[in-house]
Amino acid sequence: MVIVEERMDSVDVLRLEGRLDASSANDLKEKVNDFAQEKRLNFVIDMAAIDFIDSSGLGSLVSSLRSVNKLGGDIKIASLKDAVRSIFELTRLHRIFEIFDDAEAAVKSFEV
Amino acid sequence: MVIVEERMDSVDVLRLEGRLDASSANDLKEKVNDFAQEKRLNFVIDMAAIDFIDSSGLGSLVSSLRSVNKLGGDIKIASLKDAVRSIFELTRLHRIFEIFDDAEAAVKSFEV
Amino acid sequence: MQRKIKLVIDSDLENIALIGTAINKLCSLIPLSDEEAFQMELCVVEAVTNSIKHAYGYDSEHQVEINFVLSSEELTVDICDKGTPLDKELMEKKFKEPLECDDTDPDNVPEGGRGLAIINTIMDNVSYKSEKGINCLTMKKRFNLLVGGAKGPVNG
Amino acid sequence: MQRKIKLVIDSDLENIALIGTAINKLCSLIPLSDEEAFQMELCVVEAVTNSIKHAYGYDSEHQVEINFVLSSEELTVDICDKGTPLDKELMEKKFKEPLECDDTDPDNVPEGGRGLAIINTIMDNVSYKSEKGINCLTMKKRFNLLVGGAKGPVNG
Ligand SMILES: Nc1ncnc2c1ncn2[C@@H]1O[C@H](COP(=O)(O)OP(=O)(O)O)[C@@H](O)[C@H]1O
Ligand SMILES: Nc1ncnc2c1ncn2[C@@H]1O[C@H](COP(=O)(O)OP(=O)(O)O)[C@@H](O)[C@H]1O
Repeated sequence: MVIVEERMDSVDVLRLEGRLDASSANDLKEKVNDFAQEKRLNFVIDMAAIDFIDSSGLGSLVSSLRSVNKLGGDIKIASLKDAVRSIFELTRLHRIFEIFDDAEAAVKSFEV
Repeated sequence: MVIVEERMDSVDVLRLEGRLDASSANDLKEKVNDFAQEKRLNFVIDMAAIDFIDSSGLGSLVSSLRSVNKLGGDIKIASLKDAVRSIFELTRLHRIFEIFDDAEAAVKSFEV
Repeated sequence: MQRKIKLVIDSDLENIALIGTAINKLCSLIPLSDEEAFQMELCVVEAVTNSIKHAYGYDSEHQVEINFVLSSEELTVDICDKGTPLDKELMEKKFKEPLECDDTDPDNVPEGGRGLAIINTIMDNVSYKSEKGINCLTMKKRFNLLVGGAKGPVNG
Repeated sequence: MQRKIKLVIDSDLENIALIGTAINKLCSLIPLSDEEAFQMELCVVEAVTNSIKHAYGYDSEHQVEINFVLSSEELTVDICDKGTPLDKELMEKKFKEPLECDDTDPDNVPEGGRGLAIINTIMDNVSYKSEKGINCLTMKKRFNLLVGGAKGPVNG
């Protein structure tokens, strides 16, 4: 998996590419923790280029959400492909995360 | 591989679907021979739905061409996908077969 | 008729993408929709990950073997390792746990522990056998040659 | 880093579609174009067909083993059987035969005998080894992580 970073307004957009599975789950957690240490706590995870996710990948999202929540931040999800969205629904995690059609909408939701 | 038969004017159009490889090469040869026995000697092989061809598949086309040529008939090829066409070119068999963009054009070429 | 392929990898998480990619595409040979093919990939990836994580404790010196068997109405995949076996009672317990989580507070949502429940939800039949040091999780999915993804017949 | 998967089938022509399909899709993990992936599939299918036809004489009771190894700049595939070995002189002769056929009279165009020449044309390197009853045809294709199919890096 590749993580491309971008900053929009004061939100960190992480664009993930490839497969979010057990081999890459830690990469995401570490990236979020690194930012959190710099007090950057609001994230959009853009999954437009994620072809595959499994329970380890989902676990890394839940764990990242928990750690930034504790510090007063949040993680929003954007641009899920159909198959990926269906796994969020299967595991009911679409009820835990706010999910947006694209990264821009997700970034805007932080502005309120 | 599946062979769908269709008769247009007095030409037998064989639409192939799937993979034309060593496991299906004989199916094609037998089909052409069966028709040849009934004196049906002009064929269009429509490969629009062929995803894969190998040297055994090409061999079955050459062998079919030879046997109908001997009886005064012909085989024309139609609707090659790019990857399949590239194998015809690699093996120079595009010089042995007349190749048409679609089955209709190939059928028409028999009318002259 | 039955068609069969065996896939073998070393027990390294880096190799799971190879298995997943191959399984997904192999499912295009049967009438499964793209979403169903994704789900088959997911189940196999969950099971292989479990073998690497739990049976081998992330030690990459071992092997995981996957048998993919297509018959005319059913796909059977088994995932085999030679590591510490899965406790069958734990498996049955996991199978009964609902994926549904009543709470929407992230702190109450578990980070892991969904693999076996996902497999059991998606597959039609799941069983586990540990014999002579070889452990196999076997999962089956029925499909219908007449409906489904309309990808052509199995012997295409 | 190296990623590796082994595929095994019984020596039955019906199983070749499984191998071809898996190999083609595995190539999407490296920066090869769709046409190059098709060519890799073709070479592997030619080699597996040869093992079933020539090494095993169409007897389906044996096995053909394919090792697919990805390193950062090269794909290596070897196809192994335990049947009658390939005559290396014949192989070298086939490698030198041009695919070009001067004649356009179908009667002078050979029906078969193109498999090894196709493999040798497409691949960057081909070798054959028969040792202790195990015969392996090894083929290599170099690729460039920076150009090529732009399918993302190998460790995606
Ligand atoms: N192949 C296996 N070998 C040994 N133990 C396993 C295996 N698969 C699962 N387990 C056990 O079952 C538990 C539940 O597995 P699972 O539902 O996949 O969730 P997770 O792997 O996230 O813990 C694991 O924590 C492990 O103790
Ligand atoms: N794996 C193999 N084992 C034994 N003999 C082989 C093998 N591959 C090729 N051969 C021999 O080399 C010849 C040329 O092979 P090839 O170029 O693939 O054409 P074809 O298989 O159509 O004859 C075969 O006819 C066979 O005699």
